[in-house]
Amino acid sequence: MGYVAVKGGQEAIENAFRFFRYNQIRQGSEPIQVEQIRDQLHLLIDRIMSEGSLYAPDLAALAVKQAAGDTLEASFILRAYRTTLPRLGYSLPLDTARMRVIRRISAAFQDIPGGQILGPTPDYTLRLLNFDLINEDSQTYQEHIADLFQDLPEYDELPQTFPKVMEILRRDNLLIGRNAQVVGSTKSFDITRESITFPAPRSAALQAMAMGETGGLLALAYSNMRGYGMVHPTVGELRVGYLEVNVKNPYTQQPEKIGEIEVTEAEIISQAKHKDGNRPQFTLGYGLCFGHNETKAISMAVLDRAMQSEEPQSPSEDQEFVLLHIDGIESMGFCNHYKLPHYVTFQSQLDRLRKAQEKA
Amino acid sequence: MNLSTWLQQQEKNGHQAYYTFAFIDEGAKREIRRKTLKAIAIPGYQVPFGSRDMPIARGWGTGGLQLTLALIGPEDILKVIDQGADDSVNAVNIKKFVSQVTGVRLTNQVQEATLIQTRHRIPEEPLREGQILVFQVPIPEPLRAVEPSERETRRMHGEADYSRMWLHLYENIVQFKEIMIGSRYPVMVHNRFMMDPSPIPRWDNPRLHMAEGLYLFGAGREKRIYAVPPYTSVKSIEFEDYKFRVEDFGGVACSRCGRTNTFLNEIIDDESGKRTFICSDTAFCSKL
Amino acid sequence: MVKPVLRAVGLTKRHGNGCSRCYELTGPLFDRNVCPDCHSVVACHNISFELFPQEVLGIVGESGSGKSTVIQLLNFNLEADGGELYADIPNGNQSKLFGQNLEGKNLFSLNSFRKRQLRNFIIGVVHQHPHLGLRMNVSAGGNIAERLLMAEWRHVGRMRERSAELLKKTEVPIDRMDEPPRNFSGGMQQRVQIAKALSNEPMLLLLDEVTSGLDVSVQARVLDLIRNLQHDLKVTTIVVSHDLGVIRMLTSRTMVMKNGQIVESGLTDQILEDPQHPYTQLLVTSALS
Amino acid sequence: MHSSVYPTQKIFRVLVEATSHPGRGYRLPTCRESDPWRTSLLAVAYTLLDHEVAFAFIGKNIMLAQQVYAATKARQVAVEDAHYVIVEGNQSLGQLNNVNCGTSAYPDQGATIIYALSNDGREQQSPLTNVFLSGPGIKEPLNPQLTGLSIEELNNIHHLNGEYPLGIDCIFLNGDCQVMCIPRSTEIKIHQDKKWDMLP
Repeated sequence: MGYVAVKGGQEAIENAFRFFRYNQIRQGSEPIQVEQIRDQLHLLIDRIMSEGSLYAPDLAALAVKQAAGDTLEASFILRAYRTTLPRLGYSLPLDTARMRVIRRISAAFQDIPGGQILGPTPDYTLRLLNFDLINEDSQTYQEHIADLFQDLPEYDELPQTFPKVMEILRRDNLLIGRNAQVVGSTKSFDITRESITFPAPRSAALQAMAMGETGGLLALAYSNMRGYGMVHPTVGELRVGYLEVNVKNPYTQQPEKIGEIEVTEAEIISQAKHKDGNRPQFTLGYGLCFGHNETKAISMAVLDRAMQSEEPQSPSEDQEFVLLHIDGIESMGFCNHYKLPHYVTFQSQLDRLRKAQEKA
Repeated sequence: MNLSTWLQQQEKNGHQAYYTFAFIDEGAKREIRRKTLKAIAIPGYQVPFGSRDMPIARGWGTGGLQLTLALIGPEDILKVIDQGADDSVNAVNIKKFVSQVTGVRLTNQVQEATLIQTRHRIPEEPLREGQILVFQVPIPEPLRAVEPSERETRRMHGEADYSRMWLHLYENIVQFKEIMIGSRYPVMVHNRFMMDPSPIPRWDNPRLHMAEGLYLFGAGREKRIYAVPPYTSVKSIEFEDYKFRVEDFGGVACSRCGRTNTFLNEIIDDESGKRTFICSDTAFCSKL
Repeated sequence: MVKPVLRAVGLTKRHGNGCSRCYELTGPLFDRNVCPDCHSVVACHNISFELFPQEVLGIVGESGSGKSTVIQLLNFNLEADGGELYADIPNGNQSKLFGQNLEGKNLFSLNSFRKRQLRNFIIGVVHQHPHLGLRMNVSAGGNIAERLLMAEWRHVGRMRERSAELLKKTEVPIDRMDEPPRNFSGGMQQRVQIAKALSNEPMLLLLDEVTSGLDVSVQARVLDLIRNLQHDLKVTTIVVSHDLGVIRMLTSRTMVMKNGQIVESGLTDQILEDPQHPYTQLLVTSALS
Repeated sequence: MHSSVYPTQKIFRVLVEATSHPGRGYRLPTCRESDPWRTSLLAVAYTLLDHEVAFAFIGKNIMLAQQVYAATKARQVAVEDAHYVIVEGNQSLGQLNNVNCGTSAYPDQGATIIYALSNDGREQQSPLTNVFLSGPGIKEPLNPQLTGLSIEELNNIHHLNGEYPLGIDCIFLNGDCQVMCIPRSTEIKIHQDKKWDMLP
């Protein structure tokens, strides 16, 4: 009976969701706790917070649980929640030179002032499946910790801050000046308040990328690195650590610390620029995102540099192309909307095709 | 706030109290409202706005939904349709959400509604003064089909340079002897801006012209709002010798209500393979 | 006295940030158009001329002399940094331009919408590279139709008639009207471009190095075609070329440009017979040898 | 739920109707008869302005500008930088000459002008019968239905909106708690009769 086709029906919708929930729990394993997700899958949480553009580890963990681990869904849920929160004010600019660093490396120099700090990373291990992790319990966790802190060697206290590698280049006049690279206005643009317009100021581009989907950024940045582009990056400095967030107290006008966020910052050095008869200088690509996500920060830095090309040749150098296609939540939504009924528009197309066939 | 306090509050207040009236925070509503007034003031022109993230996916009507939420008040009576139907999946979902965050009354009747959100159709019954029809728009830029760059299409609108779209129609005719655009058939609004009427069938285009109600269009993913005020000239583009034409159903009648003057959906019977037709506007179809 | 169709006063275009000394440190005297102080490029400076009805004016000079910049300014493709432009638009065309009176109005001061209208209704351009003037994937007839559509033609049948008529005039086989120019030879592409430029009966035709990209044998045919069209249609035209042969064949009056400035102007024959400026003399002798 | 939620929504809907039907007068819901002029201006300002936008003030009553700031936290700036320009009375006295009319790519950046028409008896008290409005939202050309308007100012608006879609959009508030809008799409025709011959 034809009429059923247009009726989606309240009941069917509700049952579809019940089925989804059921799939998550039907095998009968122990329910996963939000705290466990937050602590043990912290890199996932970092990614969700960055793409969901809300720094809230607990809520991100809840979103991951609710979305059954689908990263796009989880950041989507987090972002939708963000819409309900009022904008109370703006923080003061954060100075990443004052980051409490847990990891910082430079690929440009063997030795850098303050030294290379490897910090937490699986970078230098073999990616073999570790079957020991199958049978872990809180007991084994305790043993791991005891193990780690046994026989600690003598170590130097880490300094509070580290000098920035890029500053060394800048001091020697090897790096293009700060202002020379600012495209458009110096007032920072807020893409959550205003729709991006082109040419977009660099602040808008950096924000869009900070909210961008890691995979999407990586794909575009990779296209540039691989040959559809000219960036050829060197990682000047990559740092991971904690930054104090301050707001201006409206009464005393003094900065007031409201908390700390973990961020990853990448600064890449790219080929020399030679303009208006001045001496050639290196150019800089910049990336910064919430949490510990090095792939994202580096991809972002490469794209930041690529988009400053004066005559875009490849997709990754075209600001519109990059900025309008990296948002995971937007692109995922649009991709999936094709599942919605299109009976009416398809009927229209049928009508055109039949008419054209008659005339052919 | 940490999670346990959040959970406690959630329990204490019941689910919905977490959200303000109409979900979006007041600052965001204010911005959407400012842009909506600009859209009405420049008919057919796409006003950029800071589109917010909604609990439904981008591309599923977030633009329409944001407009609805910025417009709606407790006294409104809301109708939501998708493909003309009040109870299709997406319409039900949106209706449920809006009523959850506003408590407004819902209706299937065009006459009764003060605010109607729609995807892909204009109701068969004409709107009257004071009624607002909100469209969900996937691609607000009519020129996107002929030009991918937003900077370039902005320039084209600024200079009213629409020759590329006309050329597209001309090439259709050279190739197919017909204009091949099915839905989303471009219109000129107030003789100045070319506008995408959202993916409505051509059948609905004439009802944009000099209508009594207000039409608002929201594109959430593309972050644009535009409008056709009441009593505004809206013309489907056409050549003198190749006229704009609505869909032709060859005089068949709706198998349910028997009308021959409505937009019909084609249904293929799974047993006999026979085609039957029924009204896409289900509320109108049920009305005797 | 005949009124000029077009009057350009002090056209100036500079690329780069510019400084106060750009204009005094560049030009033929210094044999450069790059400012030594700020490295800006002075593409053209202080170009003034008048163009009379049905006249064909030549602009000659080597690449970098600024002659193409002048064309781009006249076609509103570039924004002028200085100078004014006035046109005497016949009444028939006036009404197409929303009835506005442009007499005594500097056309550079119009908004982009008005400039676009002027470009659509009264100017025709033929570029050196066919891909700048043609859509290679749209049919030849469609390319001509595009110009007509810009000028608000809205009848497919009549546009096709007009396209056929123009293609015939420019010696393009009419049975190839629905084929895209990417299938055509360079000479034929250029002829389609000329047909396109002429389609809306422009008041002013701009020819920018139209034969430079063609083989010598093809060049001659295209030049012949242009000369015949000039004879038949009597369109006021500006011909830009680095080739004195082209200038000699097509134009009656000529301006010689070097380093962004005019160094000499006058009747074409006179300039070719008796060049005054050393640079023109050099051009003429090297063309002869 | 905040008590401010409903009034702004209601005022906004009236503004939507008024912009959709230029020239018609509508009653503002929260306007107080005892103090119509100030309450309606503040209500409309509170509905549209906040710390994300800037406004300019043309008039003598500096207190009023301060009240707008206090209610909305919108920054007060020069006329040319303003998203909203508040005009005290029915005359901008040439101060709108540099108002932002938008660009051809973004005409929506053109400012909104809010006129707080006072009711101090000096102003003309019946609708202007020699001014005709037409355009989108207007079925048949009509006279603006609000009292207290100035014909010079309408002429001024007509000139500012000469290059549609560039231009400004106007909201008029009067002492009878009425609101009327004239967006830039509205064509203003003034039939000159003897009475107005002396105007510039």
